[in-house]
Amino acid sequence: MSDDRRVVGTARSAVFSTYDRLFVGRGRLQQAVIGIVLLAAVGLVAAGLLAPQSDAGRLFAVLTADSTLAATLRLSVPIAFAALGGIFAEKSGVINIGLEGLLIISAFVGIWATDVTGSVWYGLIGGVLASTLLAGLFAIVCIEFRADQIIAGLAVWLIALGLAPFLSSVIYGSKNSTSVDTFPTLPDMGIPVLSDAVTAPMPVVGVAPVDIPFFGALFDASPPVYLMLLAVALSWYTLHRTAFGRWVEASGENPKALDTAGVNVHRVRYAAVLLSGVLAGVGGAALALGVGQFTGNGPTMVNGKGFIAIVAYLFGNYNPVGALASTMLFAGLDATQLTLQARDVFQVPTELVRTIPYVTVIVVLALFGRTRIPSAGGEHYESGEDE
Amino acid sequence: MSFSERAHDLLGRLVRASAFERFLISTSALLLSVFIGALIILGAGRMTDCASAAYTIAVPGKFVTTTLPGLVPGVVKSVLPGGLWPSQAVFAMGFCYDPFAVYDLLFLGALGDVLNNPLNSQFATTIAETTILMFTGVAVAVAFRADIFNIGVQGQLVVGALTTGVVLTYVAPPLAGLGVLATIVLLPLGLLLGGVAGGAYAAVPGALKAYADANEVITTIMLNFVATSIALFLVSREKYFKDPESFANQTVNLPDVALFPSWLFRARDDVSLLAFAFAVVVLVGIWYLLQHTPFGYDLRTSGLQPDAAEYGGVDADRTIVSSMTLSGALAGIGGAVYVLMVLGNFQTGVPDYGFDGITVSILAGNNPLGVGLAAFLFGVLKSGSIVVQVGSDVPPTLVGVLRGLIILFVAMPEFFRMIGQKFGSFGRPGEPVATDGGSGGGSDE
Amino acid sequence: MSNFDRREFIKATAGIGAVGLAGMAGCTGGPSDGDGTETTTEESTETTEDSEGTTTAESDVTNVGMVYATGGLGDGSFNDQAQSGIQQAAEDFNVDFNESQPDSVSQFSDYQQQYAGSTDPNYDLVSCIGFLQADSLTETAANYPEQNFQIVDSTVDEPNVGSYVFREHEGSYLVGVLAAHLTSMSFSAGAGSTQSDSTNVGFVGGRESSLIQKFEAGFKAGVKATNDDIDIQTSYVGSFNDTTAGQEAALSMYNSGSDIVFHAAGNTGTGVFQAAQDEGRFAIGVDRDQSVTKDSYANVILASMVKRVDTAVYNAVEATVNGNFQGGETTTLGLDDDGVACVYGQQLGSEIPEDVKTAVSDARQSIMDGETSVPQDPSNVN
Amino acid sequence: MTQTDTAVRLEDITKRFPGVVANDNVDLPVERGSVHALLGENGAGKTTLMNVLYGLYQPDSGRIVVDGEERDFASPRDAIDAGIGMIHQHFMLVDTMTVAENIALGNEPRKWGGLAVDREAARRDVVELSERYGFDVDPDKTIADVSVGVQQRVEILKALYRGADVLILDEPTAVLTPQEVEDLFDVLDELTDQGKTVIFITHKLGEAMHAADDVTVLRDGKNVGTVDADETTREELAELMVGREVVLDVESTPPDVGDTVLDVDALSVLDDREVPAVTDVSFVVREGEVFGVAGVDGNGQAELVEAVTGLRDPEAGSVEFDGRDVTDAPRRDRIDSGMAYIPEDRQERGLVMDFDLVENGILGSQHGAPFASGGTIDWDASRTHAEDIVEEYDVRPPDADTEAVALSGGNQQKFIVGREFERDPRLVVATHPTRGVDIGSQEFIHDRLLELRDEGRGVLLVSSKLDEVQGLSDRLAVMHDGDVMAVVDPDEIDEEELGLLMAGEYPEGYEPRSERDAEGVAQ
Repeated sequence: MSDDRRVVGTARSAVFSTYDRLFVGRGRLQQAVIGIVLLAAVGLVAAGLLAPQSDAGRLFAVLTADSTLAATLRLSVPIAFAALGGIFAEKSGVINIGLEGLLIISAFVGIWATDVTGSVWYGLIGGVLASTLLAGLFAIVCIEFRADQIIAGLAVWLIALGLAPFLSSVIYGSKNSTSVDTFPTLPDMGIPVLSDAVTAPMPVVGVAPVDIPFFGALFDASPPVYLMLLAVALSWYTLHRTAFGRWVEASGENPKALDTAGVNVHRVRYAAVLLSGVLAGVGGAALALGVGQFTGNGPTMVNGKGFIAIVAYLFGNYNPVGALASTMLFAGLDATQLTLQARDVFQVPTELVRTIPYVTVIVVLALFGRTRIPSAGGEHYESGEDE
Repeated sequence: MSFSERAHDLLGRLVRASAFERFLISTSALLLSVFIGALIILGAGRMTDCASAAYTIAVPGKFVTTTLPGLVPGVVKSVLPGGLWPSQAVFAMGFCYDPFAVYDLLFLGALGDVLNNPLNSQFATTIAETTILMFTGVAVAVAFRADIFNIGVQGQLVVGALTTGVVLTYVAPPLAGLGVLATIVLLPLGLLLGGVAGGAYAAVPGALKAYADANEVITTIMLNFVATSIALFLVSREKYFKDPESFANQTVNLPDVALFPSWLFRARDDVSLLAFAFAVVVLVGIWYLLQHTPFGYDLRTSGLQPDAAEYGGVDADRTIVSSMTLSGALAGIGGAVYVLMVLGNFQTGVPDYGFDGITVSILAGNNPLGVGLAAFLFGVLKSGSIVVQVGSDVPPTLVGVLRGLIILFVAMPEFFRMIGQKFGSFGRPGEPVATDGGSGGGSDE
Repeated sequence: MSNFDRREFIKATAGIGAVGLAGMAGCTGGPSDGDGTETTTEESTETTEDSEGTTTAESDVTNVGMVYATGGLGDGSFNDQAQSGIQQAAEDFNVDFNESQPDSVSQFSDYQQQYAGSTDPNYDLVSCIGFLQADSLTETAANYPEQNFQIVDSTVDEPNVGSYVFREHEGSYLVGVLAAHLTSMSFSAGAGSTQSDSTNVGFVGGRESSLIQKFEAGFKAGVKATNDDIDIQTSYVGSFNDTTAGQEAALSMYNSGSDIVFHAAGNTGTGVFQAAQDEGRFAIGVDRDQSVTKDSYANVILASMVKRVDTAVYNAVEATVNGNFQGGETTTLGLDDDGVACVYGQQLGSEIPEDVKTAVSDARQSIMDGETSVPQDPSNVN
Repeated sequence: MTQTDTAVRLEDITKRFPGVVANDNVDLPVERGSVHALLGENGAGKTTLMNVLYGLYQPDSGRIVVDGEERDFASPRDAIDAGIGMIHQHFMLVDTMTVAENIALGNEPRKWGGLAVDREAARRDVVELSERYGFDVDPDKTIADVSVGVQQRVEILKALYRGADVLILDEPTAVLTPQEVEDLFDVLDELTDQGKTVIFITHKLGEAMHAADDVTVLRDGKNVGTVDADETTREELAELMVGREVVLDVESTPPDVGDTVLDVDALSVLDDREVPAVTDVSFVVREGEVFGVAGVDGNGQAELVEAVTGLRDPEAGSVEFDGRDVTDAPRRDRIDSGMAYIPEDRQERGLVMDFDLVENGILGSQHGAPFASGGTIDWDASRTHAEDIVEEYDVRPPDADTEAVALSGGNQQKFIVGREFERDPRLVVATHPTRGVDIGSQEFIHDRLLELRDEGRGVLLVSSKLDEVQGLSDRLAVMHDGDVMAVVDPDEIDEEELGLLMAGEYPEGYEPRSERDAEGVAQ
C-alpha cells in the first residue's frame, strides 16, 4: 500500500518536475512552442495507434521503425565524435571551428590507410593520426602564435578542404577515392559469444536482441556506433570526474586561476585540442569507412557535418550526453527525411524536405539559443612573462 | 644617428602603422604559402609515377658540376686539383611535378598574354572572377568590421542571383526591343533586385542575433544550405521557373539587353569592364561609408567595442541588423553580377564565391580597399587553376590548399613578428588579426 | 602524357605512412628514369615540356581535350565511362588526350575555351561530357568555328558540334522489368536475396533534373508494365556525390521491404551498393557495368543500365582521327545500337533465371519494334 | 633575530617591462608570524613584486630567499611548493565550479589509480581546514552563488590547502564592506597565531596601520622605507607614499542650488543575472550641486548609473531629466539633450581603444552637428575638437593621432573628462572619475568638477573613495544592497558612521530613509 503511494508520489513529482523544466522560467513564445510540440507528439502517437494509414500514422510508423533508429545512429557517428572533440577544445578555451576540416582529412586518410594496409582498423588509426596532426598544427598556431581562433579554425577547414581532394587526385587520379572495405556490423563481426548472443533468441521473451522492435538497431550496428556511445560516456566521465576534466573547465573559464594553481594552461589546452583531433578523427574515418569511399567533390562527403557538430554541442550545453542527444535529433531528422521521401508519406517536395534539419536548427537556436560559452573561450592566454 | 639607425627607425615606424603591417603580414603569408605549396607539389610529385622527372634537386647542383667548370676551368682546377671537382651530382632526386612550372601556369597563366593582348580570354576570366570576389569579399568585410561573422555570404549570393535571374525573366523580354534604353533600366533593376533579396536574406540571421541572441555563425551556415535547396526547388520544376528547353536546372536565358555589355572584351568571355568598374566604385563607396559617415562610425565602433558603442549612443541591435543587411545586399549584388555578367540566367551549382569572400576579406584585413587587391589575387588563383589543370598534371585542388595556408598564416601575425624580431627589434607586440577587425586593450599599470 | 599508374604505386608503397615530404625520402614513386642518375641532372633545366614534348614531335597525333561533368572522375559511372572511351581510343589510335574536371557550371566555358584556344597542342576535338555543358558550349562553339566539339547527353545546334544523346528511359525500362520479376519471386544469389511476399523496389536519384527523371520514368514504367501491384519507392538525395545519403536512402528502402534498388545517382550510387551489401539485397547499377567498375559490390549488383558514353566518345574520336567528324549532327543512341543496354552483373548474371532474362529481351524487342513506348517523365507513368 | 625568523626575504629585486622599471632593486624582509603591509600608490610596483615572489614573473635580477634558502621560481608551482600562496585582487576562482573543486584545483586528491578525483576526500579536507581556521564556507556551493567575502575565504583556503606558510593578499579589502574588512583582519590574526606569515598589498594608509605589524612603502618601484606599524603616523606614511606632503581634503565652497536637473523616482533595476540590484531608489540632483553616491562596490551603484544614463532598462520607476521623462528613451536621446557621462570603465566604455583621439573625441556626438552634417562626418572639425581637448586637459602625448590604447590610464581619463565636460552638459554623471589616475590628475579632475558645479551644472558623483565623495559632494547618498540607506550632509557625518551605513547598519541617531525625505538633509 505504502509502496503504491510512494510510486504514485514519485510519478507525480516526476510529472511536476518535468513540467517545471519545460515551462517554468520561459517566455510565452517558448512555452507556446513547447506546448505545440508536446501536443503534436501526443497527436502523432494517437494517429499511429488509431489511424495507421493516415499521413500522421505513417509518419509515426516511420519514426518508430528500427531502421530509423539504425540510420540515426549511423548518421550520428561523425557528428557526435566531432561534437565531443569540440566540447573538449572549447571548454578549454580554444574554439575549434575547424572540426569540419578534421573530419575531411581523417575521412580521406582513413580510406587511404585502409587501402594501403587492407584493414579498416588501421584505416581508422590512420585517420585519427592525420586529424590529430592537423589539430596539433591548429593548437600550435593558436597557442604558440596567438592566432585568432576563429580564423585559424577556418584555415584548418580550408586546408583540409583543399588537401584531401588534392591527395586523392594525386593518389587515385580523381577527387573520389577508390572503394575499400567497410566496417561490418556487430552480428557479422564474428566476435565469439557476442555476435551470436545478439542474434540468438533471448531465453524468456524468445526474441533475439537484434529483432527487438525499434531498439533492435542497437544490437545490429557497426563498431563506430558502439565507439560513439563509449566515447560519449568516457568524455562525460573525463570532463566531470577526473582532474584533467576539472583543469579543462578551469582553463576555459578562468585560465589564470588554473595557472596560479600551478597547472600549465598551455599544456591543458594542447591536450584538449589534440583530443579534439583524436575524436574528430574517429568520426571522419568512421564516416568514410561506413561507405568505403572518400568523395572529394564540392564540400566533400563531410558536407557540413563539422558545423552541425558545433551546433550540437552548443545545444547540448557542452555536456557530452546533451551533445549526443542533440546530434541524434539532427541525425534523426535527416534519417526521417530520407525515409519519408522514399515512402512518399507527405507530398512535400524533396528539396524542401531536406531543409527541415537546417530550419529546425535555426528555429531552436532562435527560441532557446542562449548558450553561455566559456568565459575565456576564444581568448589567448599567456602566463606571467609576457604580460 | 647613423643612416642605418635612421632607416631602421623609419622601418620600425612603418611597421607600427597597422595598415602597412597588415599588408606586410598578408604578403609574407602569401609567400610562405607559396613556398609550402611548392613543397607539397614536390611531395606529391614523389607520390605519383611518371616517365621522366619534371624537376630535379641535385647536390651539388648543375651550376657546380657543369656550368662553373665550363666558365672558369682554370679556377676550378686550381681550387681542387686532380679530378676532385664533382663532375656529377652526389645526390639527386627527381620529381614528377615542377613547382616553378606550376606557379608559372598558375600566376602568369591567369593573365594570359596580357602584354600583347590585354583582352585575352584567360585574363577576362581573371577579371570576371575578381569582380565577383570583390563583392563577396567586401560583403564579408563589412560584417567583420561590425564584429559579425557572416559565413552566409554564399547563401545570400545565391538568393540574390536567383531573384535577379527569376524576376528579370518576366521583366526583361517585353523591354528587349528598346535596346540601350532597356539596358539602362534593366541592369540597375537587376542589381537592385539582387541587393534587396540578399539583404533581406541576411537580415534574418542579423535579427536573430540582435533580438534572440542566436549565434550568427551557425544560423548563416544553416541558411546557406537552405538557400541552395530553395534555389534547386524553384528552378528544377517547370511549373515554377525552370527553363523547359533545358535539361539543366536553370531559368530561361535573359535577353542580351538585360545583361552587362561586354564592351572591349568579346561576349564569349563572360566579363564586363562595366561590372568591374562598378565593383571598384562599390569598394570605394563602402570605404567612404565606413570612414566618413556616422553609420560607418557606429558600425566600426560596435565592431571594435560594443560597450563603447552603446555608451556613444549607438543602438547595438539596430546596428547588427543594418550591417548584416548591408553585407547581404553586397553579396546579393555579387549574385546579380554573376547572373548578369557570367551566366546570363540563373543556374544551380553556384561556385563557392561566398567562402572565397571570407578568405579575401581576411587577407585584406577587412579593409574595403584591400579587398580589391585580395580579390584580384584570388581571381588569379581561380583562373590560373584552370590553366594548371589543362597545362600540367598537378591537380588544381592545390589552389584550395594554398587558400587555406594563406588564411592560416594571416591568422598568426605573431609568427611573422617573431621572425621579424630575430632580424630587428621593431614591431610592437600586437594583437592577432581578429574577427572584429582587430581589437586591443591597453592595461593601465 | 598519361603514363602514370597511381594505383600500382599505392600497392607498391604499402606501409609508407607519412604524406608529403616526410614520406618523400622513402617513396618509391617519382620519375621512372631514376633518381640521381647523370641524365636526370643534365635535364634539370627542362620544365614541363618534358611531359608534353611528344605532341610537338609527332605531327600526326590526334589531340583530344576532355571536359568532364562536375561529378568528377572516380564516380564509377558516368565520367569514368567517358574516360574509358577516350582511353580505348588512345590505345587504338595515335591519340593524346588531356583531362579536366570542372568544379562548377561556370567553369565549363573556361575549360572549353582553354582547349579551343590552345595552340600547343592544337586540339582536334574537345569532348564535353554532361548536359550541363550545353549552354556554355553553344556560345563557345560559335566563337571557335574551326574547333570541333562533342557533347554528350545534350544537343547543341552548331555546325562544329557533334551531339550524342541516349534513350536512357528505354534501358531503364528493361532493368525495371528485371527488378519487377525478381521481386515477385524468391530469388537468392551472391550476397543478396529477395522475398516473394514483398513486392517492392526502389529508385535512388542524384540531383533532381529532367535527365535523371528519364531514368526514373523508364524504370517505373518497366516495373508497372510487368506487375502493377509492385510498390516503387523513389528518393532523390540532391547530389551525385553524397555516398552517405545514397546509403541511407537505400537502407531506408530496403528496410521498408524493397528487394532491389536501381540508382541513377553517379557516385552517390556507391552508397546504394553498400546498403545492398549491408542488408543482403540487390542493387542495379547505372552507366557502366558496375559489377566490374565497383567489383567489391559485384555480389549484389544484378545488372547495370549501361549507357555507352564510352562508345559516344570513342566514335567521335575515331571519326576525328579518320577525318570524317560530322559536326551539326545529333546521334541518338538507344537500345537498337546498344547505346543503352541492360547488362547483367558479372557475378550474378548467370544466376538470374532464364525466363526472367527472356522477359527482359522480349521487352527490349518490343521497344525496338515500336510496340512499347516508354515515357520520359515520371509523372506520365500511371 | 636569527635567520630563520625571517620567513621570506627578497633581495635586490629588479623587474623591467618594456619601457618601465616596475621594481628597482627592492629589498623586502618579512618576519615569520607577522602581518606585513606593502603600501603604495597604484603603479608603485607592489603587485609586480608579489608576482615575482609567487613565480608569475621572473626577476631580471635579485634573489628570493625563503626559510633561509635561496629559491628560483620558474612558475607558481615552484612557489607553491616552497609554501607560498597568493590571493589575487581579482579572485582566481572558476565561477562554474564548486568551492571544494576550486580549492582542490591543480591538487586534486585521486582515487582508482589517478583515474578519478576523490571528491569525498577533497570535500572532507576542505571542511576540516575551514573548521580549523574558523571559516564558514559551504564546500558544495558554486562560486557564482557565494558572496565576495566568502570567495575571498575560499581563496585563502586554497592557499592553505596547498600548504602555504606565507600568504600574499593583493588589495584584499577593495571589494569588502567595512564589516567584512574587520572580519578579514580577524582571520589574518588567526592565521598568524597559528604560525602563518601574511603579506598584504594595500594603498590605504589606515588599513596598513591598523592591521599590519610592519609596513613597507613602495614608490616608483623602489622601497622607500619599512616602518613598524605601531610607531608610525598617517602623515609619515602618506609622505613616504606620495613623496611630498599631501592635502587629503578637497576644498569646496557652499553650493548655489537651482532647478532640479535629474529626478529619479522609485527606481528599481535588475543586474545581468536578472537579480534586483537597485530597489526603489529615489533622489534628485539640482543645478549647481554635487550629489554624491557612496558605497562599497557592487551595491547597485553601477546599475543605478546605467539606468540613469540609458544603458540599462529599469525594472520599475522613472527617470526625469531636465523636466522630461526619459525612463525609456534611448541613450542617444540623453546624450543629445545634454547628459555627460564619465563611465566607470574607461577602457571598455569610455574609449574605443583602437581609435585615435580624433575619432574618440566625437564618440557620442557622431550623429549630429557640429561633427556630422549631411550624412558625413566632418573630420576637420573633429580634429580641431580633439586637439582642443588634448591641450585644455593636458593629455599626453599631445598628439590627436595617438590611439587611445597607447595612452596611460590617467591620460585616457583626462581625455574622457575633457570630452564629456566640453559637451556643455546640463548634468554630469561621473563614476569613479579618478580611479587609477595619478594624484596630479586627480586634483585637476576634482577642480574641473567643482568648476562645472559652480557654473550651475548638476553633478551626480559615484565613487567608492570615501574622501573623494565626502570632500566633493554637497549631499551624499549612501547605498547598501541596492538601497539608499540615507542621504546625509557629508560635512556632518564622520567616517565611522559612514562605514556603518555602507555596511547596511544605522548608527545611532540615523533612521531608515523612508522616514527622512530624500531631499530633507540638503542644507
